[in-house]
Amino acid sequence: MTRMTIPIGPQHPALKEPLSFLLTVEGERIVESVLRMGYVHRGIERICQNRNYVQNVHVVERVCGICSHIHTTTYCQGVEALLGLEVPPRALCLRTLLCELERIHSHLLWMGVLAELIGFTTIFMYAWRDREIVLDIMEELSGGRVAHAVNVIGGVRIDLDAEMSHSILVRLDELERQIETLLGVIQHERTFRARTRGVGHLSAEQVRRYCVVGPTARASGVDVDLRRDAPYAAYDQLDFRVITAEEGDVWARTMVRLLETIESLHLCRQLLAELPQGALTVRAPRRVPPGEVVSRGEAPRGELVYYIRSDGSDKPARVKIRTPTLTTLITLPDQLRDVNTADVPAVLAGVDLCIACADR
Amino acid sequence: MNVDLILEALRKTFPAETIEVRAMPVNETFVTLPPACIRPAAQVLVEQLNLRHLSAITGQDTGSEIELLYHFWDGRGLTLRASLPREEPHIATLTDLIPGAAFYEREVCEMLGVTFEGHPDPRALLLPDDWDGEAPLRQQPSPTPAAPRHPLPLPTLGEGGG
Amino acid sequence: MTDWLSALFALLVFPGFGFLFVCALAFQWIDRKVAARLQGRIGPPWFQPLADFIKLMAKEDLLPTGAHEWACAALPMVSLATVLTAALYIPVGGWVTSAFEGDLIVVLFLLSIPALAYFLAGWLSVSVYSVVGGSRSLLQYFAYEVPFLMALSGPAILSGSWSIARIAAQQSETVWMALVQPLGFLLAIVGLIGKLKRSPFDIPKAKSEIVAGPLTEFSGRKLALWHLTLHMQTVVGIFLLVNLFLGGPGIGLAVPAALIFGVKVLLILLALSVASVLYARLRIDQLASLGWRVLAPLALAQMLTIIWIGVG
Amino acid sequence: MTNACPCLTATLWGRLERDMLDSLVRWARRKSPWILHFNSGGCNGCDIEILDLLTPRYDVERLGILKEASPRHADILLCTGPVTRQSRDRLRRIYEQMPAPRWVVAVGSCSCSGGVFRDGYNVLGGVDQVLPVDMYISGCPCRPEAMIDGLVRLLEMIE
Repeated sequence: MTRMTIPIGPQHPALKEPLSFLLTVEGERIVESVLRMGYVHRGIERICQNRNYVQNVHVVERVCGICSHIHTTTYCQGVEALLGLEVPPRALCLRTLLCELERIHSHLLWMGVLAELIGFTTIFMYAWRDREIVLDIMEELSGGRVAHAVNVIGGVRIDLDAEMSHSILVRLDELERQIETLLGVIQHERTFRARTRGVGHLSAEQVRRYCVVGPTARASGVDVDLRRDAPYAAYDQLDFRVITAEEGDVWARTMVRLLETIESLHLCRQLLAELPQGALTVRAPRRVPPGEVVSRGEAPRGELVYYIRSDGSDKPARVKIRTPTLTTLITLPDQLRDVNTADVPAVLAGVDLCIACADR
Repeated sequence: MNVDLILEALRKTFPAETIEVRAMPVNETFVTLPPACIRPAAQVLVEQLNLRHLSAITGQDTGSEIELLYHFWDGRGLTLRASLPREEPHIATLTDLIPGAAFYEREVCEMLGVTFEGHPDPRALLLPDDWDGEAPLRQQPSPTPAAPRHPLPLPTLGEGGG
Repeated sequence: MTDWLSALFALLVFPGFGFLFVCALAFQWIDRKVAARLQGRIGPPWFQPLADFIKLMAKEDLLPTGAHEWACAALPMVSLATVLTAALYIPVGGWVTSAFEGDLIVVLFLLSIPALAYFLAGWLSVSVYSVVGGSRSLLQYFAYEVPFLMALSGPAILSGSWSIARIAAQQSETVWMALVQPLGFLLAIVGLIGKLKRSPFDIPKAKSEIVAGPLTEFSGRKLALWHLTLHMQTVVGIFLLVNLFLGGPGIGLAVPAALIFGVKVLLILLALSVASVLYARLRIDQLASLGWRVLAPLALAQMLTIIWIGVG
Repeated sequence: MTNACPCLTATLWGRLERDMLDSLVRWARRKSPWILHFNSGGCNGCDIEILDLLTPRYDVERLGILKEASPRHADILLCTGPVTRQSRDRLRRIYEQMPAPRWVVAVGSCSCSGGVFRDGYNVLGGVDQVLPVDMYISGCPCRPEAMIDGLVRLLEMIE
């Protein structure tokens, strides 16, 4: 059979961000795929070395527009550890609240993108319509829909009162109803199942070999979640389930992510019910004593790692960012082998790529 | 993860080497090893202790040497540290033990000019195809100035704006 | 002279180009509006398809180097012409322009030419996505065409005539074919969705997979003509289905036949819009297996039953 | 004399016709802007807001805006993010593939000027370093309302 090379990207409707795949196909079956990234490489790690610690909060927020808050959380956490700061409990809870709202927003966004890519525009519209509820809440809390600028070193910048917390709870109930409807539709829609079952399969062994993290790993039966395994912020006081599935295909990832949004809703409710009183920030000095720290957080896409080294000045000597997408990108050539070209968008969407994160 | 168990295993594997151990904030242990020991140490971690999750490889230029940090994770963090000379740094690859290390190593390679011996695919990961400057994370006044403003002749205006 | 004039009128105004053009734009708007409303959106204003068409007509016409220039220019014209010709044999609300015994076969033949032209357009415009889209459109053609043809031959066999006008007229006296052959009607609608490459069978032009399929490299006037062809095909296809399955023109009521026809047409259009919103796009192998494992056997069973009843 | 009159009428008629056709085409262009989106190095924030334009709350289809997949079908190129060295050539190629008349809109602060990334070693600056930009929409990230406002103003400029 004749071989043909199909380029996917850098500009391609299946990719919201530039990434390039060269697929070698036989008929409609893929035999080889070559990945080229770096189209959104902005050199953030170097930029961070030229700014001071406070300015860097805003730089790392712009590593990724979808999971901006977890980036600042993990970064601030690291700097706070270097400074030996004790962050007030109320600030930790508000940070966690935003983390969970962001997870809901990110997962719903992903659901919509996947649905659009497999040609199910209606689910895309509904998922994104429901996502607006979360965006509204986040906007009311912080003033920003996508970039929130909530974290500062030593605490948070935002606060909420009883009235707002009540109005958030009401909307969360509405959101839960919507998500459950969505879940029902997806579980019963045969065409959706036909397009996602058995597509983009990753075994638990592959997940371990490639050090894959987050919902992609959990959908393959690897039970990892930093929120439970190494509680940061306020997660040690919260009660939640870690969702896993066994199948390891796009279908399992869909279920894991949607059930996770519901779990996140419960977390938000717990946080709002038990929000401690107290200060929002502690004063942080501009200069950071020499030292190094590895800070980890569970982004919507999985484990996020920051390594920060200070040389005693007001600028970090090194900020290393390892984002979860980098680990999933490495599995793509494996996932794409022997796949039908029509399933490429489902595979690409299934692992929830965030190229801006991966390229930095 | 039991840190003492790991240290014991490492000391047993490298009886002649000095192994420096430091506890760091946020559940992290830093272990400094000679560069030649990194690969055998990773082998011990992966094969004997089933510690297979490599979170990241950080490379940094401290001014006097290139430091590589291998961040492992299994409920607690374990970081292996090795220092390489600034001139022609090289170290053995881990890709055959931990396939997930492939991208991390490629990134360190292009950002700091470290050669990973035995890496199956040492292409650039993030830098552009036409990159002709220094490795960008090496300490130097400025890593190849970003191309000058207005680097290209602008396309003719006129079709737009109707 | 009057013959000549009326022929020209039939070609250019009704039921020829002018009428079909207006219908194509209107149907496109209804389709987009219904889909938008079902998705919780507002949807485009009524003049949207017209604005799109005029804008595309006035845009620069580019083709990639290496593409067959004249073939790419001729293909949309040819397919538009075949659709227009087919339209002449389909009665609109009892208005028969031209009819002869066997025109159903001619119409079905004419309606399959655009599918071929679509494939060629993809093949000749050299882009990888176009070529993949073209070969997919051919595969899709084989998947839906057989059940579609068998489903449409049902009414013809039952009424003993291969003239669309006569099949329609006969239903005025007896009963709607859709009631006699609900299965055939359903198969015909599914086949029509496949033929029109509408969602969920929009496999040859799947946006997220192969950009815009065979039309990826077309722009300006050619693209406008392609879009027009596809939308006119929708109109003609729906008209055909109404004539074959949803009864004839005269039912002896006070309401004019054209109005009744319009209502029936809208019903089918709505069904198509709703179907496009309700499902995810299938893969080409899934469509092929649906076509050959489900649709074709069903259509065959239905046809054999009709023949058996008809003979017995 | 007998010749001049019809000639004059024909010229007048011709001009009238051309004007009408012209305004018709301009009307159509204003009512049917199809957009193509390219991220040349942005953080995703503006990109998801662009996608958000299509969804029920903002629904730009009511303004006739469709998001197209192929550069050959598009009228307006929406650029997000600063231009990185790797994506520069691709951005130019996409622009060249678009048939005239075409417009470029820089969405978001990065795309206007390079934003927080402007001193990065791999960043060339805003989109105007590579393409002629017709409309700048600032914001980090740009709000959907701002994008709609910017697009509508661009469409008024087409007039």
